[in-house]
Amino acid sequence: MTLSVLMPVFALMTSLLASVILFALPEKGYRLRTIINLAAAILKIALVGVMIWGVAHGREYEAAFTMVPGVEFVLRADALSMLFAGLSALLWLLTTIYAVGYLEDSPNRSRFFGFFSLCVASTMGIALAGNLFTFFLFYEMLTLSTYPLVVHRGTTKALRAGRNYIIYTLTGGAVLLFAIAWLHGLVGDLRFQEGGYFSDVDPSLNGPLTIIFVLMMVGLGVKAALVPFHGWLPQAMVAPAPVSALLHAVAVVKAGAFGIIRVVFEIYGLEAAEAMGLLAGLSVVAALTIIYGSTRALYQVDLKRRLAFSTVSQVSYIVLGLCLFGPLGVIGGLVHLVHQGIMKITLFFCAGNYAETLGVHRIDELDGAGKRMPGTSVAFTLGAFGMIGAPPLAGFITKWTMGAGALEVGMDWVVAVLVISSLLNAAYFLPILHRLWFAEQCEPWPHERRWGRLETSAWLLWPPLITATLMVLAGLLANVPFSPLSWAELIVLREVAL
Amino acid sequence: MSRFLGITVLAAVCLVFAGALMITVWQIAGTQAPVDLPGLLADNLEASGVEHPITAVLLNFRSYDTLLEIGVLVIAGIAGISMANTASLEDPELRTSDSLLYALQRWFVPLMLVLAGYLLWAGSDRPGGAFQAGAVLAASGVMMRLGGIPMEFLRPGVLLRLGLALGFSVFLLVAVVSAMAGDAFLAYPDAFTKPLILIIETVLTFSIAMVLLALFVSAPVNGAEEPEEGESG
Amino acid sequence: MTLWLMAGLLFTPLAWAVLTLMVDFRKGRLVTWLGMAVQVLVSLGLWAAVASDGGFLYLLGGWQAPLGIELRVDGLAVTFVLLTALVAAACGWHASIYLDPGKPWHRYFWPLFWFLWAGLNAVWLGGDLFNLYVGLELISLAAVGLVALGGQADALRAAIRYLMAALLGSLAYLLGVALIYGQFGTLSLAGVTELMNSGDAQSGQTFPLVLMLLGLALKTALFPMHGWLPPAHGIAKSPVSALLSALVVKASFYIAARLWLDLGGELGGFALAQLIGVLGSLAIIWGSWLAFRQTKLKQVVAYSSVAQIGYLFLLFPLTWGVTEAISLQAQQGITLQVISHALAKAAMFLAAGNLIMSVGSNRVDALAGVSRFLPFSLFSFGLAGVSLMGLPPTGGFAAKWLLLQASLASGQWWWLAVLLAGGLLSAAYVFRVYRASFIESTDTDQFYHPSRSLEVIPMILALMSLGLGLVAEPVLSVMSLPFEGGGQ
Amino acid sequence: MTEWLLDGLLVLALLTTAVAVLASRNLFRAVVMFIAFGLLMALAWVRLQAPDIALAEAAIGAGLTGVLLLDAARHLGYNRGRAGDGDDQGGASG
Amino acid sequence: MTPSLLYAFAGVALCGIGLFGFLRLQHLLRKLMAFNLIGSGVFLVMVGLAQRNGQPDPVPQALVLTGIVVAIAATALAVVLIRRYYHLSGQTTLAEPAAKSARPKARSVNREGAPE
Repeated sequence: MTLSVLMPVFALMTSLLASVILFALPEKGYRLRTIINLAAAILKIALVGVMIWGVAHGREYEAAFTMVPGVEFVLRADALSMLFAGLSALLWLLTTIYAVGYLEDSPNRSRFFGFFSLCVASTMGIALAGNLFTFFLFYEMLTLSTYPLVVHRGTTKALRAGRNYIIYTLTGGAVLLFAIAWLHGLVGDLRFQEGGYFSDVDPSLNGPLTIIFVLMMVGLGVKAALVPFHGWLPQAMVAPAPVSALLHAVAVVKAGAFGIIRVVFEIYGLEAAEAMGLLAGLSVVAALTIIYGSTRALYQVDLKRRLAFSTVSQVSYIVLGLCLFGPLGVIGGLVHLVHQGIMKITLFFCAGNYAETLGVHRIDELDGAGKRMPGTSVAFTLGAFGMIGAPPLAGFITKWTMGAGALEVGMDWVVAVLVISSLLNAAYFLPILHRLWFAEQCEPWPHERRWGRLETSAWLLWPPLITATLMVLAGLLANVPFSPLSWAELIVLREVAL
Repeated sequence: MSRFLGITVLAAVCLVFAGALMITVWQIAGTQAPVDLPGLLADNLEASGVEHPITAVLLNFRSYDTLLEIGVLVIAGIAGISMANTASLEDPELRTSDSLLYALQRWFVPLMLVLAGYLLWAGSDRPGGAFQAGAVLAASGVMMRLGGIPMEFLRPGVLLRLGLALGFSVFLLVAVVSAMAGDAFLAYPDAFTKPLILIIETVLTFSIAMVLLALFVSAPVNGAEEPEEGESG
Repeated sequence: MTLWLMAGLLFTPLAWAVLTLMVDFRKGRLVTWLGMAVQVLVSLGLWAAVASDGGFLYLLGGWQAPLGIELRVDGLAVTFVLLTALVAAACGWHASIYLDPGKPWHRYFWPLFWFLWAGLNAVWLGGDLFNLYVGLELISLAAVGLVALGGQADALRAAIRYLMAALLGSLAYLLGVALIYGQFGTLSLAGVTELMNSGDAQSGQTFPLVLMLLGLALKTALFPMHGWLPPAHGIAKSPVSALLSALVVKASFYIAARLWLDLGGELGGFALAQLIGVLGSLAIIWGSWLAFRQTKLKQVVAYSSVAQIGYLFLLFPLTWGVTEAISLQAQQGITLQVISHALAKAAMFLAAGNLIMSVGSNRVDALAGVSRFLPFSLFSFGLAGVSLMGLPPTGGFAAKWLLLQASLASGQWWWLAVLLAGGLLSAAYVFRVYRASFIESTDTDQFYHPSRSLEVIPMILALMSLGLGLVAEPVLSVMSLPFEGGGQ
Repeated sequence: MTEWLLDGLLVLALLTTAVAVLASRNLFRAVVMFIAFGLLMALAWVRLQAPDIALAEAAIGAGLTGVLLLDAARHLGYNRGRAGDGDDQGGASG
Repeated sequence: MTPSLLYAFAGVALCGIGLFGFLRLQHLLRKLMAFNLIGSGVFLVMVGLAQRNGQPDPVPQALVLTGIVVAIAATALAVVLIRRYYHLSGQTTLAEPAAKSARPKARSVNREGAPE
């Protein structure tokens, strides 16, 4: 047992153990719970940081053992997994801080934080999974651990959302399992490998492999909320704001997107997938999802619901990026995994702040909120501009890189999609900004609460400010080593042997 | 109409079953069994310690069967007395008022006790043995009970439970002692085979009779009420 | 050493049955704790011995097979012996706290419990067809006695129904044994297999095998002969339900599986194998659906047993007429399914018992808001449910995975649909319970916390079922050649 | 030949009593028939050169089972549950 | 064809008759008797088939002895259960008091039919 074996295990265990301890804590142990939460989150960031450093310097971290005859359980840290692990470790810390403030005085906190940690542990497992089997294991664990979070409020609406969520995701899981088992039966246990396996595959296998690919995309697409499997996502926004933040920005949708990346890059191989004509179909679905999500978002009056449809649209950028089949496009897709996470979590934090502090849920109630809550509103504005793709924010980096990538491989229509989508983004975000800053408050806030000097509780205010800052930094410092963009370039350089 | 149809279908099923069974039996009857177990048994009868082959099979060659079978009896006895209530022992309704039967049983009971003894003794070299003797003993007990003789030991108490378990315990002890001596479970030491078998038979007779009698007596008049898990709420 | 272990294994349950019969419930509890410790140690020892030195044949009374009774102590058998020791000890421990010592009839729980355990061990190790019959009867009568113990009319109705089904099943099995004996002149399963494979004997008859399988399927509650199971398992005391679902139904299945693997190749046929598989699939679908429809918590769990048992019968099609490797894979999958279901279902019943105790009602609706009190038992129930759904990393998933692979490899892709649909259906009924527990209702103030040890036991079982998936490989490697005699 | 006749008659009697056990409307009668069946079985065992079983059958099968059933039949009432009522649903098949 | 085989066939017929009775009859005591008939049939098949060449075979005879004891144990247990069941519910069949659904509503109804 060397350190290189133990590191990924530790990274997984921090949140797993935290979750066990949190479940065991009595409901009233607020302070201890907060300390454990934060300690585990910081420890995890440290561990992931060490691994990122190691991976950048060519170290290998891997732990494996045989679970079932013929199938291995593999935890491995490579550049791609670090991209996702880094994102989730960082955002976990911020979301935890936020959740502590958000759930102050509400019941069932022990349960909430226990499943919350479990959820992050699953995400970490998804990031570190070294083969499809291990990936699936954590993928299903994620489904189970998010269910209690979605239904946390226990209202009829929440329960209905939870039921739909579970129906969608478990069915998707079953489809994915079917595909994985079939693939395993055809070619055996496949570890994720740079360049994939099927670059020179027997043509007779093309048929089954195509079907398996489609099945996998369906299975993963449910979580990634690809149209037409996105139905659960807007409903799931009934969950508490930190949960929505986590679901939309890090855990669930990203798990799906990340799985698609893994399958395309490291099982099929980008080249082979393109050669089999698999990516063309995927890109069409992704493009449709982008347009559809944005269009639907236009018509939502509930703030969180609008953000939810925006997620539907944004996550497909990642998928679309992959399909561009060129280094730039792929980089764009990968970096959007991080950028979208940071931007979307900012927006959800802010939406939560409005709801918690002012009781505002609907967009038309937001008039004048910018004066009442300047910090939150600045963060929201930055996030919104990022989404639209205004330079020099993070979203701009993504769209620019992807556009360049599309032109590079001659898929000009993608540029059109990007432009249309950006216009739609602007169309549904700018009115909100207008209300925030330029409209006058005409009615009293539905449920105003006061937290001392600041516009809202410090626990709630700092996380969105930090993420907004990160977002600006990710855009400005895009070329600094270890920035998301440079890391994505590293991945493409190292793994996707184009 | 549907009832008639049901009967018809059921009858057809049973006929098909019996037919298939008949054919199978017929076909098997046309073959010769490849293993000659009776011959093997005859060859080893000497070593079994008893002369009567059936007793040899029951209490030596396949004694594990018998041990478990007594276990089954004891289980039935336990389940039976778990439902029992002593009140029924005094239930006057249970006594027969038939004077003929009453007279008969005065003659019969001693005769049956003798018969039981004979069967037990005969078991080692002639037809007879613990089961038959136990059954006869139990039958005489039933007669006595119908004749209204109160048998105090049949109350669910420690005596009854001791009686139920005695034969089984002795059998089990013999089995494990032989194992402790380094041999297999249930292997009798060569020198004591016959006496051990006889002892086992005797106590078994007693216990079998006890179980059967206890089951006969356990009239279910347990008035206690207890809500079941399956039903509350 | 192994001789001592064997003697201990056979002797302890029977002796403790007698010992506990002599004393009342409280003393019986103390005696039982000691006995459970002994039995677990002996089982572990035997398991370790077989794991290191391989299986062997144990001659009872020192007589060889056709004449005497041989026990075959192979990897699979000791695995089940160990499983039984663990699950039965857990149930016994739970029962010792759960049952009310004040009820006079509860003293009879212990002897019946020990006899049941003895019967299970006899079946796992049995290599003699008639001896297996006696073992089955021992189990059935003890189980019926436990269901009926101190019960009211409904419990008795369930018990009688169970008894009738069990008796009919045993008779069908015995009739098959009679025919086998008539044909081969021997009762040793290994002997019959050898005769059949050597070709000395004239070709065997299928009907005896069908009869035995039919009887055993009835005792295992295979669809459509499952009617007796839910009432009996639903109405018994929770520790008893746990024992019945986890172990008792597995005993008859185990015999059926051994018969099939030894004789099925010669006597069985494609149609028979497929038919059994189809019945198993119907059991999965129908059982899950009925479980979903139940209003009472324990009935949900009981019907889920019907469904989970259905999976076991996929063994038959997946091992007939396929290569060794596929057959082995299927056998391993089924073995894992048996073990994980035993652990998960025991955990589920025990947890359900605790929950019922906590909320004072058996209805699923009554669980509304329970999750607010964070009862440990709800977690145990949930974890066990994950295993039943066949989600990773549980033993249920490992089993399902192996079965998926076996169906794919054998070209019998139609079982894939069943396996996947079964998982989703079980998710439906498990999530129904979760969902109920998350409902926020204001009127759930009454909540009774059962004692810690009651809550810990199902959790241990559930965690074992969960962890089984992670250690499936070592567990499977110990039963090196499942279902095949290890010691010859 | 006489042996065959004897065996044939015995088998016939066995089957007849068996049918009578199941078909008789009166429960008490059925039990009596059952006892008769047990005794015939004992004879059959003698014919099968199995005196041990014959003894056991006479004592257990006919004697004890009979008494048990008689007692139970008396308890449950003779005329309850005639042979022909209800549908064909068995305890096992439900 | 030997006399033993004749008895084996008689056993087959008994199994068929008994099975019909077991599945057909509702009254529990009758069911129990049908069970015993099947049992006798099985025992006859066991011994009759094994002794088809006319020679007595002690092994199946011993098995049948064991079987008879098991059968009486089961019968006796069943009788006790049936009697208690009758005592508590006044029923002699397994018919559910309230149709087949698992609803507990109608339970009190059958309670009132208590005997004696």
